[in-house]
Amino acid sequence: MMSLFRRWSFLLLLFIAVLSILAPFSLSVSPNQEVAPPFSTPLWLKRNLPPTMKITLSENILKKNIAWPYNPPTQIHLSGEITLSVPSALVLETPTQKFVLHHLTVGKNTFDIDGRDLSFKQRLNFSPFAQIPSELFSEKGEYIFRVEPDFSAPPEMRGTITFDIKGGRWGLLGTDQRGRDIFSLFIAGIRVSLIVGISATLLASLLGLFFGLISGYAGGWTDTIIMRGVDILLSIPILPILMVLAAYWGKGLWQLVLILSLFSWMGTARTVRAMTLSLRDSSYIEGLRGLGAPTFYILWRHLLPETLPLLLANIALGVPGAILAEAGISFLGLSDPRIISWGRMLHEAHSFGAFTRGAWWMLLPPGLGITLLCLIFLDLGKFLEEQIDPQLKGALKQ
Amino acid sequence: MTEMKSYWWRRIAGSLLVLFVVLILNFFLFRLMPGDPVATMLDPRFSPEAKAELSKLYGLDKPLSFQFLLYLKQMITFNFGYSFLTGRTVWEELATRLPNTITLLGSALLLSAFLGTWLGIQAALKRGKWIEKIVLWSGAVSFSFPSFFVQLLLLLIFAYAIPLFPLRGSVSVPPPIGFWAQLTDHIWHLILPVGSLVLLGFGGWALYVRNLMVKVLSEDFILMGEARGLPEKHIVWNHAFRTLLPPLLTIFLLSLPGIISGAVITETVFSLHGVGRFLLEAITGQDYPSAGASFYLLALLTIFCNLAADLLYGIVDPRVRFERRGR
Amino acid sequence: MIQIIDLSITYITPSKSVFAVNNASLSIPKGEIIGLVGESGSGKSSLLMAIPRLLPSNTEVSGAILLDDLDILSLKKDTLNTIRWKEIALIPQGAMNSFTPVLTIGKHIEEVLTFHMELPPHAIKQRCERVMKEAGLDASYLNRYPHELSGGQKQRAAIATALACNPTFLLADEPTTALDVITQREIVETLATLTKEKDMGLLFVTHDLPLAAQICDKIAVMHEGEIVEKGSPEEIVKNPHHEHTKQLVKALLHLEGEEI
Amino acid sequence: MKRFFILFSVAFLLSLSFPQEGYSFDMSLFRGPKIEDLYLVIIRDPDAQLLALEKDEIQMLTDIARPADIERLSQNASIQMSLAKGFHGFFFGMNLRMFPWNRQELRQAAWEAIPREKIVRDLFSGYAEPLSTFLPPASPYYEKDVIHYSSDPEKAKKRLKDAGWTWNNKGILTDPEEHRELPPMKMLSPTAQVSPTTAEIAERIATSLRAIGIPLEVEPMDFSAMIARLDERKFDTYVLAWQMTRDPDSLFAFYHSSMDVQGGYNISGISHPQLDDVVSRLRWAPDEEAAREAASESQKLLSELVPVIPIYSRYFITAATSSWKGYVTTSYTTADNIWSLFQLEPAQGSMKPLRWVLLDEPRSLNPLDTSSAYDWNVLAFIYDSLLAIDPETLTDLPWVAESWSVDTVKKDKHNVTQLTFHMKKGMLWQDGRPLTSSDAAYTIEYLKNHQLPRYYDSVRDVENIETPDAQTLIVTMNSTSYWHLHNIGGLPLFPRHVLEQVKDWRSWKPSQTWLDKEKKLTQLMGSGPFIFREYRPGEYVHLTKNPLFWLLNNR
Repeated sequence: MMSLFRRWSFLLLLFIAVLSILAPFSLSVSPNQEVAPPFSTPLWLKRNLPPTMKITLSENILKKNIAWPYNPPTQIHLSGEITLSVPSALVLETPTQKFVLHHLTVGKNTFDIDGRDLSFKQRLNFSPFAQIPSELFSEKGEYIFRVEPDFSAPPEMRGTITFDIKGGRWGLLGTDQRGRDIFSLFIAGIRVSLIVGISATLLASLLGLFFGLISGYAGGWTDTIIMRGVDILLSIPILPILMVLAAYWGKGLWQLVLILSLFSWMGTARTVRAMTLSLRDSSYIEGLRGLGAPTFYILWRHLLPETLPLLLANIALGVPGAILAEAGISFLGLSDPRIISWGRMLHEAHSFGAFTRGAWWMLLPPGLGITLLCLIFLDLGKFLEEQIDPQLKGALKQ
Repeated sequence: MTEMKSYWWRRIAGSLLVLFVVLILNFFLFRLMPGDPVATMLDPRFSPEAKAELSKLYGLDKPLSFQFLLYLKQMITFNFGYSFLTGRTVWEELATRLPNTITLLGSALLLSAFLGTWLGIQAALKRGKWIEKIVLWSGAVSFSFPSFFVQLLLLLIFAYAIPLFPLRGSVSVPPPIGFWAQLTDHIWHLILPVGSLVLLGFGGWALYVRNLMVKVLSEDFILMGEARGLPEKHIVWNHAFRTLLPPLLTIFLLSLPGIISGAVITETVFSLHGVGRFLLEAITGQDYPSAGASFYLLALLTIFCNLAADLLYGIVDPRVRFERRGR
Repeated sequence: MIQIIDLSITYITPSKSVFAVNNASLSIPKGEIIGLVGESGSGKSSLLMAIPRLLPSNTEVSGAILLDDLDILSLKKDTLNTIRWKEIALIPQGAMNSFTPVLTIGKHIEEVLTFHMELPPHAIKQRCERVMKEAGLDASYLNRYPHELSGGQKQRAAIATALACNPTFLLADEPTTALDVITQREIVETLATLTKEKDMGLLFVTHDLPLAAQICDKIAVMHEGEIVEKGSPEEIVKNPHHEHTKQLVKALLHLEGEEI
Repeated sequence: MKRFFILFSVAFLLSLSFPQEGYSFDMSLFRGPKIEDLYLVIIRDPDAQLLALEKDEIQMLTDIARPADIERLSQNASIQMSLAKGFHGFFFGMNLRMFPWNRQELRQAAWEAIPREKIVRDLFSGYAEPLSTFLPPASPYYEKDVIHYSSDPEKAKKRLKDAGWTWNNKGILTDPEEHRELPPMKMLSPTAQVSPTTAEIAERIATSLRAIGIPLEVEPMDFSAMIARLDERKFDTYVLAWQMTRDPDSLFAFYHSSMDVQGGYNISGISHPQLDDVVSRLRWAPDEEAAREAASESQKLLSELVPVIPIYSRYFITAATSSWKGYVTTSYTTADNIWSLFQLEPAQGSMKPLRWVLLDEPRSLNPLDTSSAYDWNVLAFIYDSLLAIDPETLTDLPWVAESWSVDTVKKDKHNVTQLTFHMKKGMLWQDGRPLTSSDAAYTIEYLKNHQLPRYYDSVRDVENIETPDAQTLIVTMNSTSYWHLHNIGGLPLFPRHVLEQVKDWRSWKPSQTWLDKEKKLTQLMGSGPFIFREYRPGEYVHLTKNPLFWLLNNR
């Protein structure tokens, strides 16, 4: 067993499991919380994007200078609740141009304008497809944001105007289409993929073991019935069953595990049955039966330990299948949107256009995460297989 | 030879039983699913009476038992009635799609099986060399990469960034004239989809064949082959591979039905007109006749493959044939 | 004549290396049956397997094995292949599944004939039937599969295959161990008579001294990788020198009760 | 969702509008179509569509939904984008038949709690319009001054407090009269796989309503399962999108109490006598003024009763490569309309086939049976109708009918609407045979007698049809309604000599049966600008210019 602990896959699995257990406490930001504008890029991506800024004008400060050495921001938002003594305009002066953002009337004004509103684009007579932030902040240099009276008299103003300039940069892996932090989603995703992968395969293997042993040992009618049952289950495609069961049982995590295990035990059952058949006729089992040992005793004390190593290898190799099945199911939209799993993240990134947006930092982490988890279990499976059958030791052993 | 025949009759009877149970399950499967297909034709211009008239057309208002008998007749006579979604007969829908899916999945399966087998054998022969490393790693990778992730990446790189292959469909528009021009154009279109499926599939084969081959090569009769002064290539192919053939063929046949699910994703990403996509749409769209027909065909394919695998195993491996006769 | 001069064989495993044979020397003249006797693990099978260079790859072999004037150990692969089965044929242990399960016995014999002798197809067919008859099997067994034959029949088929290219030397590695006593006797007798008739040299490896004593012209005794004694059967049984041979002979006497 | 989003600009051609004096859109400028070959290339995957457009493998990509694609294409110099307001409306519906949604102030508060502007900004990055009315702004009957509920959770809470609602310690609302706590409720929504955006919006609406004390959870389910639950009225709330037409009479179908039946569209179950009266007046309005007045009144009443909460109306966005010139765009239709097709020609070089996208497989190419948008993308180029729609003002344009009149006549004691159409002389079908009033009459009779579901509601009220001469068609209805003109004027006209050969309209396969083998003409033949040539499943639909099209040599 010792050599197991030195294996890279085991250590990595341990690390990931610990990470997913610590996740809820250690993460500063909860996965479901909206933290930044959607599709913001990660901080380390050197696209020279500006930091998020908030510029406010109030009673005595009617003018603010902004030094702007950056590329254009991704989002701007203008909001305020003010009362004015004189009609004036909210103006943004760029090094070369001057834009009137909003006309303010005498008395009370409340407004909430976003760079993406079509009406705002039309008011500044840009094309409906223009990106306002890059039109306004197109050059680097000195910008002035101020309330400019229509006529000469300086206005008195009560209340505040806030000008949010969002840099569109956030955290380690940016944000998804709902502005949630992808990194915390990624960490939270481990839990589901692990739980689904391991528990589905465990359940399937137990079912397979149970049916395999019984049909192998009992033989005769029970054997044919179970084997025909296996044939029937194998010839029904999983897809519609999942939809019917998902529609009936609802879409929780454990329903998914149950459905997955219900449809992957047949393989194990067949291998266990084959093994039991060959062991059943071996001399020492024959001898035990001769001594009058009850069937249960024979199964439990003798046949089970024989099949165990094979089972372990089977489990380890089954987990990747379950993880990929979960990713496939969420790709078809059958999984519960509230459960954060890598499969779900990959699907949402794909359907909200991450590929066309070139947002590889949204696609690679879950995709590679799934692959890594599968590789780990494959390696463990191979290790266990080699324990059972040393010849298989390939050149991989370092 | 009588025991042989009785064995086969029992096997065929078993399969027919399985088919019948599958038919019943399929029938109730869709009636169980909540929802009513006509309801999905949501259109303000459809008055309630119009909708009622439609469901009468599709025979949905008849009692369940009548629908079941109708269903059985349709399945056995292979005319599957009208698809709710398209109004055309289901057979027509399948007929236009089956060739695409068969060429896609058929060639992908054959290529990955051959490539995988050849690589598996080389890996077993040259233990410890780089080729074994490749096979072990490619086997692992092909088990763990989510398929649409890989396929979209391939599409982006080899069809968009480097315009080597076409972006979509199985024929360019407007289509070239002349049989050979169309054939090469069709093959040119299928290189990327089939290539991606092979990339995802050959690893599994290579790993499986390598493990089998390692076992066979350690057998005594291989040593005896060398003792008989036979050339190495002859031993590998006529003795080692020949013993490997039966399990390989069975796995090949048993994996046939399983690859249908791969079609759904590949056909979406590469915009191919196939059964996979049609299947998914029929399910989500409550299109009973089309979905029922597709599953009936899939069940038939699975049962046929199981039977064929049994038959072939007997032919290819004399031991099994002898064993059956004895029992 | 096959001459083995100071042959030593070591098995190298990742943990340690094992000395199976320690500079043994033995010669097998044409027309004689040489017995090699020793308990299991004494290195006798390794010695036998070393002659046609069939030892596994993790072995180191030193010394020389001469076939008349050719040193087999230094031969190139393809010349070795011309010698194998043409000059030196191997009869495996009964327990080994020495035939490819998916090919008929006939196919095995035809294969060897096509590779080693240029014979027209009908001559090959004739020759197959002849060697089967010589080995005491009916020709109809040619199109039977290995698993359809009993242990004894499989051994006779092995002999037939060995005779196919009428080799000059036969190496029999405990050919009768897994068989019952009666079939054992028949197989041994067939082997002995065929060797004499065809004036072949036979190396007969066994742990069964009495059996060797009956058919062998000379016997060598191996113990823990070394040949401790050589001589005619009578010398070995009458005055065994080495301690180990004495015990073997004592076991023999006890069995039969009186002096030979 | 794609299934029932009828592609606005093409279906537009068939639905009608109220006539206005004079035609601002000058039809006489158009000669064409200029192109010889039109390929509608079938691509379903959004990524594949985008890449094909950027590589100029297709020249037109319609109905772009994802903001990521819109932003990327708009920065591409060689691509021209066009945007048009549509008749799409996305609604949050409630079950008014039971507590708590039978309380009007709760519905009004819910309207204020839902952050419509934020949803439009985040999910559509501005390419949709927060809806605060029951008819989309593009509709000619759009009424501006209705009660406006600005998105402000505090205002919603204040409205509830003023009405006497209280919150328990867990923050759940309890109603003033019976002091009952709001039960945990579900919101039915399609799954994320079918429509990711709708699932996102459902989540956001649920969170915003939970914030003001309404315990609501999203229950994503398979689309048809959801529709079944709505039909059986077994739901608390739901989200659903509708594709309406330029005629406001759909308000009758949505909000009249008689429509609260199995399969009917009054899903929320509003039944209010005053509302019933005003929407019936709209449905049976004898003329344009009555229709306009009833439409405004019903919109005002609806904004007070709030049977459903309008959320947003999606814009239709199309992208076209600049390798062709002659695109026609207006505020109501994007570049992929029939008028563009008349003028389009390659920007430089000789004529070559034009390739437009088809977002999904044409279902059956059987005009009598299908109601799928993808079929009508193709069929709209093949068939003509009596009236066309002015893309600038949505008014009626003369097409097959040169002129027409709408009169109210007495028919055994009660008033009925009578429509008279004067058809152009010398009109020809694509196989060269003359198009006369008997074709139009036979078409209407055929649709009525066979009760084809798609046309049933348009032809149900036809009383009798007369054809005094080859160019005049008089259709008398059995009731007075202003919308009869649009229902009849928008019907596609089928050649009589083809309809007579159709045995069973359901299994009719016009695209696969020859009408005239030498001329390579199938039974899928009309009088429109393009002739159907070939449909290669999964790949493309190929059409060629109709040399006999009357607009070619527009006199």
